Amino acid sequence: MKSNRIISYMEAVREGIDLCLEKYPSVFIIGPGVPDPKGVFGTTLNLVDKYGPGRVLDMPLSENGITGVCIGAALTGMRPIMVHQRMDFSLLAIDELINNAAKWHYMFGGWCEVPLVIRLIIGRGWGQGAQHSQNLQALYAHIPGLKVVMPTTPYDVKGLLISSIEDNNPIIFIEHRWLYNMCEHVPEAMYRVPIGKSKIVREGEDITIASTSYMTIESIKASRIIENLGISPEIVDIRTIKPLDTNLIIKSVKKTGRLLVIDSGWKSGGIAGEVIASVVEEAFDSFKSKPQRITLPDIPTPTSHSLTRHYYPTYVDIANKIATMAGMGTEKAELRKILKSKKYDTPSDIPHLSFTGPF
Amino acid sequence: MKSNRIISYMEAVREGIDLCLEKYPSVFIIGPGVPDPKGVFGTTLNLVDKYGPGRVLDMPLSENGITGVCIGAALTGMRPIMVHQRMDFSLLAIDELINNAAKWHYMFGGWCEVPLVIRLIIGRGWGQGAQHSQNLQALYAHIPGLKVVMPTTPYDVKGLLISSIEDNNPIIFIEHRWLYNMCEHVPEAMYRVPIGKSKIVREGEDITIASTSYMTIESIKASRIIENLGISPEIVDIRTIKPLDTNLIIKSVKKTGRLLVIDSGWKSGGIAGEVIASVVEEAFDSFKSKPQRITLPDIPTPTSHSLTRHYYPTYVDIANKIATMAGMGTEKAELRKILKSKKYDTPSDIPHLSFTGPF
Amino acid sequence: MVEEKIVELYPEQEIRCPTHLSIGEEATAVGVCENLRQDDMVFGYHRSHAHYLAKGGNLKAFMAELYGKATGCSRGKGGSMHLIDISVNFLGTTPILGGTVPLAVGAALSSQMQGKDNIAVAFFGDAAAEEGIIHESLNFASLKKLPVLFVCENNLYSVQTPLSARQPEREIYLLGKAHAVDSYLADGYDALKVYEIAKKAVEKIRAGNGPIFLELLTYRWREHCGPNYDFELGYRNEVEFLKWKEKDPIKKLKEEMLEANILSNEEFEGMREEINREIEDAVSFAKDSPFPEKDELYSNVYSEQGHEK
Amino acid sequence: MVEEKIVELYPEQEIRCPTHLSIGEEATAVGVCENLRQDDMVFGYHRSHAHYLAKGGNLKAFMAELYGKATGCSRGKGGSMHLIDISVNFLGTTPILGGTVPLAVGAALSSQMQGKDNIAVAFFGDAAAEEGIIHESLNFASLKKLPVLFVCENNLYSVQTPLSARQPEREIYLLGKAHAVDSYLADGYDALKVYEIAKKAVEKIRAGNGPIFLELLTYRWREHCGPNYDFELGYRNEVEFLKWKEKDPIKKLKEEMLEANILSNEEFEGMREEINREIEDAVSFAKDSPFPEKDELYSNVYSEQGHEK
Ligand SMILES: Cc1ncc(C[n+]2csc(CCOP(=O)(O)OP(=O)(O)O)c2C)c(N)n1
Ligand SMILES: Cc1ncc(C[n+]2csc(CCOP(=O)(O)OP(=O)(O)O)c2C)c(N)n1
Ligand SMILES: [Mg+2]
Ligand SMILES: [Mg+2]
Repeated sequence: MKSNRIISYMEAVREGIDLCLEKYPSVFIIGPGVPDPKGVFGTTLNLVDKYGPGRVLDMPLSENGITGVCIGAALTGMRPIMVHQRMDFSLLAIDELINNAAKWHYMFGGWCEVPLVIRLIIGRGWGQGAQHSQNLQALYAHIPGLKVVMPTTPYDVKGLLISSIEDNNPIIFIEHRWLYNMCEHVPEAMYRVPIGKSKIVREGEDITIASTSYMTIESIKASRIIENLGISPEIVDIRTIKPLDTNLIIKSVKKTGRLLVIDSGWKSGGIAGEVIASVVEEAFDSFKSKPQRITLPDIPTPTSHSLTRHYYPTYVDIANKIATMAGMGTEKAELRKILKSKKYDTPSDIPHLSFTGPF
Repeated sequence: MKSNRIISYMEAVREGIDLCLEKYPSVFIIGPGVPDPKGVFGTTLNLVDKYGPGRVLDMPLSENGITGVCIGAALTGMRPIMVHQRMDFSLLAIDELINNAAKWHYMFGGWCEVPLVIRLIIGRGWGQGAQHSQNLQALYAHIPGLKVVMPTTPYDVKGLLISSIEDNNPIIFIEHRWLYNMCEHVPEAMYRVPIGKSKIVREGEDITIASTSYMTIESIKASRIIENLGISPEIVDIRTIKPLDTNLIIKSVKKTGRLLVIDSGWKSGGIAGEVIASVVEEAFDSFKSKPQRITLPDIPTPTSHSLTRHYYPTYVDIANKIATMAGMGTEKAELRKILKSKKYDTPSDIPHLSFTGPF
Repeated sequence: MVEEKIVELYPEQEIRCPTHLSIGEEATAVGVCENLRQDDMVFGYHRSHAHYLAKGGNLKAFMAELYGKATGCSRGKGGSMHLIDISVNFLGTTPILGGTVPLAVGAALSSQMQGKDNIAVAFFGDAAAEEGIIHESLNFASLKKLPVLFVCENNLYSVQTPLSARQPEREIYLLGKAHAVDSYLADGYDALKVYEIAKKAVEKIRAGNGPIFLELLTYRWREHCGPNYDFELGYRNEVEFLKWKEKDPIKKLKEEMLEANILSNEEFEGMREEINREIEDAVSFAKDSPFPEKDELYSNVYSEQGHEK
Repeated sequence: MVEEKIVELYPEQEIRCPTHLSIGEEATAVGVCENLRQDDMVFGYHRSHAHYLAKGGNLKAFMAELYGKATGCSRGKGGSMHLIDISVNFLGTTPILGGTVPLAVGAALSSQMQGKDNIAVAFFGDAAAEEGIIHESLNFASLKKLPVLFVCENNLYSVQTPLSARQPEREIYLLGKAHAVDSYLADGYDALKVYEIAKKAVEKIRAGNGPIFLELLTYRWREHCGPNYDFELGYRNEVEFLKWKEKDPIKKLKEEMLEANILSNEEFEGMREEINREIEDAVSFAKDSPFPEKDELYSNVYSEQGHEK
């Protein structure tokens, strides 16, 4: 009985939580608005009706304190899931996450474990501005003791969420808001996608694109354009950025000789640079041309959509970069033509025209 | 009247603060223990006697709140210096630093400025353990709107501190505790060392070493050993890690063809990787061998000195790495001999035998 | 009225930023700010249109900011949640809960250090009062006896979550008391009452008696963010809203003024017309203004200025 | 006595980690922990040798931890500031001020969710009470009526900074009250008094009445960190110390017990000798134990375990 049920990323997150709440009495979920009628962009909708307010909890606006509460609960037999509607808010809790959650297992010689999942949603669009749209994954990926995953597809988000809830370490689980409406086939049962493994989402010969989260979608879009010009990119969805799995990327670069890393965060000190450094250290001799990255510029997010248009790189920028890296000469004019017609086909502050928020 | 006065790093910090308090009525300094009889490892000693408790302030243990207070004061005409005796404590204040201080100038379209210096002291040694010895510079260096400096020498620390206090942006000013007793000639007058410029501290031909803070000292020690074997390293002290100045490093790599980056922080997502990525992007064709890095392993700091011995890389590890990178064959045996005799010449938890803390 | 206009305009999808309306909560902003001098310094939060306007912020620059225009008060880089007008010492609003409260304390510290007699005001919501930073701010302000007024606008909700799901049963103003700060609870729905209590508070603070904490009870009419009503969500019911609506602070003020013969019906209508004109002007200004150029993206990351040496 | 031994041994430079002694503050630890069951859960802070021992933590593992040995309670990865003994539910100490307080609240949440009747205790200092996280912890514990006892050990100082430079004039326990938590101030220098008040508190909490906050006044004899006295620094004077020393809680307890004929002088000396023997054993054990091997550096960064599926 093979089902071909198609559901959205948002629904896949919700289903993963639902299955774990059902299976494990030790799991609970807590966050501002978790049991409310909007249910954290739909990802916790109605769970309170099924499991009650004792396991599906709202909370005071006390990010650091409640993170500590979750750590304490995790140390004493529970498996909390905590959620922030914007990744930016987790900065208020970074003390507990870095000083305690990440280190507890190590600094007490392995006596205790902190099975804790922190769901962080990256905001984007509709003028979120400097404090509501940060892509802070690099901060967490720097910290030993944390694991950091950034699932891109509905299938992966469910499988990785279940793996994360079952893991005995603190997991930073990063969801990009612009992925929420993406749909694909997702099995109804409980299944796992392993933490710490990247995935090839498109095989190709000419250039390796390693990308994170929503930028993998833009990469796929770019590859659809670029393949018209006879260039065949291989796309690796990094998925886990801590511990970083570079095996597939290195293997791919050995084949293609070119590497373009694309991350949704800032350039300096970001994930993209780390990927480049790690691959160059290992596979320096495989490169036909210098590795490159596409990221946000080192600038806080502006609010006006006239500025975000230039702030967020898109598949157009990616296609352009690929063309340059693949050393295209005259064909470039042709690419320009294709791209020119597309550059501003949707506003820069919504993922597609049918998306009406909330953001 | 050229003075050749020799003072320590600690005294140089104190003198920089003293001169600025004297010159600018808008400058004040605040932090736990600032006016106390130990004066933040000596760096604020007796300043309260000279300028009074209105400008040399102790504070409640409220890192995030007082950081916000300093931002508010900076927005309204003051130039605060805030100090944390351990960098780890700044995690409690990272919300105000990243969400507000770094962005205020940008997100209000340039109307306001935040002239604020945050002094962070990196702890090391004598069993500081996982929560009192973190090298978190990579976190701050990722954030647009912050500037991050890591002075290595007494001369630089004074000049960079004065530049930082005079700068109208929030500056993360990082001092490594193991540099405090280093002495050199430091002019008595007010002088500036520009933020955003790295410095060549040893010229050489065969390999470029780019390093930060205390690791520059270990690099210099390593080069003294390695030059006995006829290898001549060029050492660049990075000094400012945000915005990162790669000019000198790139110029040097074009000459040497080899790059070893050494940072006091963790490997993954750290400064060293960023430097490698930035240089490779620009000067890929200049490399004779793959760039490498020496950092802390991705592990929280253990406490026992029997473990820190293996945790912190030293000039011995650096010398070994240089020898390997420079492609030494048989001479390596000779290096091993030199090094072997040195590996454990001092305990791993104090900078030198005469150093008696406090840590 | 400004915000009613936003309600009208928002569906045009030209105001493209999260917009938290203060409709229903006007009395707290007006009642407090009427007591302030131009050199008094105000910080707000995500729901601060009313504070900006009550402090005398420029209406045109405000409207242009909502539209993301180069002429906006934050040059299009801020939007509805990041308002500023330094000409009237309205020093900024941000949507990180509690984030601006210590900034107001810092502004008060500046005032004290500079020997001035201007004061600072921090507006924040009932949920922000759950953030530890509020306590850190209160403790420091109390310790240093700083000239700062804390104004907690308690509208009973944080987004769709009621107070009872977030705080134990006790009044919020008691938090101020615990830090030895003079603290009061008042009806924030009555502009005159707010004015009176704020007047006393501002005078006391200005005279050097240290900080004061006001908890003002109020109510938000529209949804948490956006122009609509949201009773269909079921987290609050319309009956509750209608009870509050009946006490409409603006209507009440108008009636009181009419009764007391401070204002005639004609004058009132005249005022209404004039304000309407101003709003129309501001909207036209906003709509006609240019968007920021691409170059603007790159400016203001760092200040190029430094202290003169 | 354990700590007096540390004072004696520290100059040997074999205890190579920051060590904050509780000498003078023993009564709070003992008075509280004597009321706890083994399944009650305790979290401490940087000055928690006394809490660890009072909760029944293993003395040998403690001493070995100070020496950085593989047999230490944290296997040498923790040191004096990171003590744990899960066999007696002493769940950990850390030196980030306030950092463990919400963890105790979380442990209490577990107890409540699991339908147990064990309680959690958070020890912390007077300076930690200035961290916002304490308030966030109090608010949540109060909201959910969690079985947690907050114990603030007020020793008047944070390192060399007196309370008066950090908090306004009011008692710390009032912070608990502001969050609708039953809160009491008591002499933390009298073991019996602490025992009595803690007994009532623990009983009340265990009966499901929600959290309680105790402020216990006490005094640290030695320097903030390390084995010496520090009167020469001048931030406090010896007269102050001598006044407190006179009231020495241990001496007092001994005298009271002698008077009440609960204890004879001989029994007392016998106890002292036995304890001394235990301490000598622990020191020998620590000194004789091996250091952790290099491999230990790499283990425990991540737990390899997962929930059984
Ligand atoms: C630190 C932080 N956490 C969470 C949020 C998400 N958030 C935005 S507005 C809001 C409600 C705040 O309620 P309150 O402070 O009472 O102000 P109100 O919206 O009722 O005016 C929340 C939770 C935030 N902006 N900042
Ligand atoms: C978050 C944080 N800030 C600063 C410090 C530095 N520090 C270590 S111990 C201490 C004194 C704490 O005083 P208190 O809480 O009263 O405990 P006591 O040492 O008096 O027992 C301070 C400030 C720290 N450990 N953590
Ligand atoms: Mg509210
Ligand atoms: Mg104390």
